Amino acid sequence: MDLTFTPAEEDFRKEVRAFLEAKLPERLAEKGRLGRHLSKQDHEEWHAILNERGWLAGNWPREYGGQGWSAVERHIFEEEMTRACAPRIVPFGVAMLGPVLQTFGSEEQKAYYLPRILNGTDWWCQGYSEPGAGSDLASVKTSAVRDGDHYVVNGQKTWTTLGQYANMIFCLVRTNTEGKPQEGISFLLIDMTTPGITVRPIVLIDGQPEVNEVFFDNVRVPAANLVGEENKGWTYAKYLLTHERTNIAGVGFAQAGLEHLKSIARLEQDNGRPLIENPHFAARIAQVQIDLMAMATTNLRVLSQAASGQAPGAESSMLKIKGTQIRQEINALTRVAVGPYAMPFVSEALEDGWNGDPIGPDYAMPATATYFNNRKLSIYGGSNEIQRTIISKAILGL
Amino acid sequence: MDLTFTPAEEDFRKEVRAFLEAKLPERLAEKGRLGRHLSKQDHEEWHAILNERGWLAGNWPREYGGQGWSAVERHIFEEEMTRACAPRIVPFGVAMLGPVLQTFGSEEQKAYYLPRILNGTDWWCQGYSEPGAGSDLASVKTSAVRDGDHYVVNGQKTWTTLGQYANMIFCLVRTNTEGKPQEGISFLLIDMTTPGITVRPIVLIDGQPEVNEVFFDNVRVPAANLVGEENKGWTYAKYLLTHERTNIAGVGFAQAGLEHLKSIARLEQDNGRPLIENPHFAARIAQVQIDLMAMATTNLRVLSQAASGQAPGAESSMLKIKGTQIRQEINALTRVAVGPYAMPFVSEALEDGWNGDPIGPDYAMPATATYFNNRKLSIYGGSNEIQRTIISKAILGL
Amino acid sequence: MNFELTQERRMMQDALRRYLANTITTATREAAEASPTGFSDRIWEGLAELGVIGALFTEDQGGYGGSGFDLATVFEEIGRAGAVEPLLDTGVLAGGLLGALGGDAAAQTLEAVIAGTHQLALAHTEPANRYALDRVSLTAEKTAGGYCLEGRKSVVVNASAAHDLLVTARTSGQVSDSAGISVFRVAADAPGLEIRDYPLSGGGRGAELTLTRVEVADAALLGVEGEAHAALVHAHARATLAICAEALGLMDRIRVLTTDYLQTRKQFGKPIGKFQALQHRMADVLVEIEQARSAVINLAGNLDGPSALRDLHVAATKNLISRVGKLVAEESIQLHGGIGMTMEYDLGHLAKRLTMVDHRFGDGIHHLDRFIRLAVA
Amino acid sequence: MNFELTQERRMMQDALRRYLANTITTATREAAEASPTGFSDRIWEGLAELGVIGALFTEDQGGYGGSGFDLATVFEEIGRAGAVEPLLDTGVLAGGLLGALGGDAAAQTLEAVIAGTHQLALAHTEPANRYALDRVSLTAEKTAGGYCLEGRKSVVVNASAAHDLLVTARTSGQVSDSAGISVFRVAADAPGLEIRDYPLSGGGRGAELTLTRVEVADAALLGVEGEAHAALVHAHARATLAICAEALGLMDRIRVLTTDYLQTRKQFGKPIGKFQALQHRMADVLVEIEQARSAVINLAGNLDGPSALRDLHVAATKNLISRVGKLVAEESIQLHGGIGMTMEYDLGHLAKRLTMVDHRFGDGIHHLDRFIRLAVA
Repeated sequence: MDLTFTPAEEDFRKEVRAFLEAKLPERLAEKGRLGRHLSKQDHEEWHAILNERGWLAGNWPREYGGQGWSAVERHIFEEEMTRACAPRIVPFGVAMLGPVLQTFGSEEQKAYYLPRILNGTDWWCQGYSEPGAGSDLASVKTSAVRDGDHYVVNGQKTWTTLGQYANMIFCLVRTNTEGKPQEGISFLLIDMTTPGITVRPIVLIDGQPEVNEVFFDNVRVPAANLVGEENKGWTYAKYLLTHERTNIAGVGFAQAGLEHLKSIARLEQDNGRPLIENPHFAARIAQVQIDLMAMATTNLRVLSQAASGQAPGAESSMLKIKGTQIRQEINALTRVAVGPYAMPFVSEALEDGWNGDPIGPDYAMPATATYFNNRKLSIYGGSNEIQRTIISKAILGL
Repeated sequence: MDLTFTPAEEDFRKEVRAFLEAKLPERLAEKGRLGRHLSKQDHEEWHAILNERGWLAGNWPREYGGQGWSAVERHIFEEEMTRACAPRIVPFGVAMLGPVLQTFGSEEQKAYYLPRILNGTDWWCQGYSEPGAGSDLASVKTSAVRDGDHYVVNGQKTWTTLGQYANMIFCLVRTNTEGKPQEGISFLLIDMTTPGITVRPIVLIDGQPEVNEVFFDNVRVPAANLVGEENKGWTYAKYLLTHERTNIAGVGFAQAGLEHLKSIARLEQDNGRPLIENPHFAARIAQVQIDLMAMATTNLRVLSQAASGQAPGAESSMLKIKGTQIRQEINALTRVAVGPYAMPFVSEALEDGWNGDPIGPDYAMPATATYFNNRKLSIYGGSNEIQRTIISKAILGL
Repeated sequence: MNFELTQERRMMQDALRRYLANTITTATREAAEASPTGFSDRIWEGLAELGVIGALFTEDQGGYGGSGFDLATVFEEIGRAGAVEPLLDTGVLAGGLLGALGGDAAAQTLEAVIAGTHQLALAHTEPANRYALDRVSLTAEKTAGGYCLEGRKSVVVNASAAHDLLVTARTSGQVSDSAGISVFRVAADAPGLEIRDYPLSGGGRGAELTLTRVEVADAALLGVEGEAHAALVHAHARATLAICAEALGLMDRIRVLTTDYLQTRKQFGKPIGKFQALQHRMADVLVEIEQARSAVINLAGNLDGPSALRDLHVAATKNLISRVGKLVAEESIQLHGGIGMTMEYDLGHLAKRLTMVDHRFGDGIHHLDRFIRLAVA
Repeated sequence: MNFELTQERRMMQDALRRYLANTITTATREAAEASPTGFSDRIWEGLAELGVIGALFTEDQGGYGGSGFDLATVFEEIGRAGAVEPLLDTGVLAGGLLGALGGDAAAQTLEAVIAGTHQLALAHTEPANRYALDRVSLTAEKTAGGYCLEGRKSVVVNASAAHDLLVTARTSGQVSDSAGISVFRVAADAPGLEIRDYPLSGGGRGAELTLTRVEVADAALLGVEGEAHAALVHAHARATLAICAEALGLMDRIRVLTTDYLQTRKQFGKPIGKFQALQHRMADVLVEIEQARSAVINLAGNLDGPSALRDLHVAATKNLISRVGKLVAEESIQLHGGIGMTMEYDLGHLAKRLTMVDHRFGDGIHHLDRFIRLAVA
């Protein structure tokens, strides 16, 4: 048993920290600190900086332009990124599609698409969920019918995050309606500029059009854009979901959020004393901090298992649940901390180009929006109810 | 809307209070205050006092020796009883069997058994649960086979509270194994002195043999002891369960328990100050008190509906859940309040005839035993899980 | 003991429920939110015509209600409908304070308020006083024939629409003294008064006020100089009941939406309400909503009783509503899944509005502290 | 970073788990509880022979372990088995304090402790000091050639079996000063020492001690007069780790019993583990047990580090174990139903023992207060 990192890992941490100090534009870090929204250009700028250093996709194998990072190195990198308030790497190309193509894609697909992910030519989005399907991903209805060298796609996807920025979408489509629902699904890469595609933003309760509906009306997709085999898409989708669930605990986000909350609670006044001295507020901070200290260690334990080749099973579901509970509690406490200033709702104040003075303290403005936005944490990526079912099936086998 | 009682109800309250001041033996009240166990004789003594006043079964119709109390009068009576730390009325004869006999029993059964309940000749216990059945009451296996003028009973009952004191037991038995499980159940009255009956105490985690197993080995029961019709017992059982659920919220117990807890928390010292001044302990008291204030009103609302003839449906399940949550939280806080003195476990100290000094303060001795004993609150009388299912079926209809 | 509404109140309840159900749609709400005042003039007029505003005032004040159960009845319906009109600010909070302190001079204004032609707002919150009623920094200095006000007020709800603002100010004492607080009536267009307004989460508009040497006449002082604290506490007790009843209405509407959703939405081949884990969670939510209903009744029944009992129930009810409101908002979104997070579906608006209840008149922790001081320590 | 046990510790873990699983039955436990000491001499000897007691002490003290992960490994197994033997009191708490303060004079006693022939108990708790380590009322007055002790101690675990008691006493200062606390070694048969012993919930025995003019020699003072507080805090940190690891073992055993029960027990025609509401609750319990495991690792890894970090983790881990322990005990009883409340089934004993963990070395609220002082305020 040893709770410390190896000297090599500590060196790596220093290297990452030095890089972030040197290369992370202060403008982007400030946006992170203040909870402002990042524009498409912000993301692209930061991706390019990381890519220059070879760290945009550090977890990819070296042959594809990555660094072949271990789970622990990835954890350290993510921890330092959050600590520095750096923009998170947009996951759709790097973290989701990349590993699928590397494992199941054709040589042509790998050679064409992987460099375009790294150099920013393509912005990918995800076409998994459909209206009325929710957590039941296998109930895909969007159809792809083979017509010569093309598939003709019809149907609708939803909850497509940042779809408004994307030029490419990877989709689960139904290529066979017989047999088990899982057995007729294929994995298709689709150019968003193809005629017949419409993107409609969905405004969420934080006021942001973060997600979208994507409609397909007789969209012709080259058959060469099929990944792997027809009707085997469910296998690739599950593989992708496993990869999506690295950093599932969100330890870094929680730690940064907790520090931010404490700094707010030191500034806010409650009956003439700092709010953090209110014993009931302090108690809630303490409980979530104690939970986070334990969860951070659970996260390292799972990473360490992964490093020694054991596939995480129910553990990553446990991390998903506890991680989202902790982050949502921190978000709720942050909303409570800002008091009456949680009420003003000026969503443009979180955008570029807004020059007004903040309403109340600058930390207050995003508190409510962040609280509402992060209700998604326990819904997406396999809702916490799905995770509980996974855990109980794994343990009870019933 | 009017949250006050009518003048007549207030007069009734005064009458009850005066009666309790005059007639409740101090010895019994002290046992109640200190959480000591009541002996069979204690119960019988108190029943006799109440019966003399006609208040042992105040909710029974006058024709059977009751007072025909309204739901509100019953509530006031129970509130005053708990406030005075009077022993609770043992429910098996008065509250459970009585109403069943009055509604479904033969004239002979009513004439014979009802007076014996009131005058203490019979001590009844309940033969509902069976091993392995839990909340699934309809899965009764104990069989009763007709043999001439008798039924021959074989099988086993369990969780029979205070069965060690009883001379009579009312049982659900299986008289038909075909059709739906509910349709082959009968309701039988059995003399515990009949040959073939064995009672075995079960020691619970508080160290007390409060419940028992009752074994039936070819026990011959006169056919005249069948209540109502053969195979209709499920109807009577459900009727009884409805009656069992009056005072399901336990508001009086909770109020008395909360006052007791607060008095302990004023005496216990925490870093040289009364424990009640510890903000975290005070917060937990406050939350449960706030919840109790609301629950007491919910209870009155349901009583008031009952008084105007509406049958309580999901509401009494809600009261069961919230009522047990509140009482269990009060019990848990009481255990926490007594600190290290929660650890001594001298169960004979709660019995008659124990003359030793208390270990620690006298209020400390029963705290842990009561906490453990009252874990039963959320298990028996239809577990809280069963209540949640009842509520959701009522509301969702699924 | 009687938990039935009087016939008058039941008629008001029915009429109001029907009116709001027929009038408020997603489109009218969005239009209201886009308007300069943040609410619908048409609905405001409708409420006045129905007599809803009058029901918030006593007969002395020109109304025909004003008791705890009047407020509870009206605001439960406001909540159920997700209405954003400023009944609470104009009618209960500022209107109630004006009725209590204003004397005869206020009669004309109250008449206009009840008729629906006059809007009010109470400016008490300041950047650093959070939810405290006894902390006031904004100063009013006596001048010849009047007072000069100087200071800031924050998140003043309905300031954008108000014809008059009631401004709490310190005329003597230290920042945290309950003595020395006075209330002044300041016209919205008074020189030196700067109003920076903005929309609020869950509907309505608020504003930051900067008062730079705002001169008012002696007649602007409401009640006795320095003695407004008790009236302020009473007005906040009434406003707390109103917002708690509104929260109850919101919860009840959310309950209906969520049970409907559980019954109709299918996943894995059956209605999701068939999944026992969701059934039991919904059951827990229902239990807590009943608790909330009882808490509102408790406060309504004690609102006009002895102030110690009133304050106890203010703290108890607002604390309970805080906890249950959070549970209901969060669980209903979770049980809906993604759709619960969109603004295209009513739940989003209702859940936001319910969540914001925690940020007015003291949050759960604030009232926990108060309850401990009043009933535990 | 490495979360594997060393080979030595894994061997100890295996051997201890096997030994306890083969030795402890309901019958042996009941016999132990009925015995005058409250534990089994045979199992105590067995533990000594296995080297388990030695694993709790450092090489300096004659053992071959004593680090955080040694304690965590041993006590998780003690918990898993539901063992009631006083390893914690003799080995960690009093033994650890004797090892830290006793110097060379203690070597012989420690040897006997490790050999399993000598029992100890720490008498620190008093009727009014609850969980505070700096509050001591019992006095020790200097006499010619020794000290005279006068006062009371309460709930002294293992006093019934102890050959020696380590008694904390005030030699100077006020009742709540951390300076002025001394530790004396007092023989169980010392004149003036009255021991009233009784069984404890969840196993073991405790006692009330009355010291009436108990005379001890100068050599009975352990360490420097008045300076025992730091060692007392350190010994309690080690004991807290031990009891938290024991709680983890108890939870893990309860987890196995409960999942078995859910798989085998049938109701309404199917295993109750098929009911989704129970599945999801069990999943939540499992999540929290993983949290408890991590909390124990955190404390074990920081036990011998800087005292500020150690104390932070003592508070964090004990608070978390308090909350999770209550959840696990209550949920496991609830998921079992009636059978979970009987003493005929192991769960009853395990759940009681787990619950009593909250009453030693500070409960959840005590450590919440400490954590706030150390890390939040």
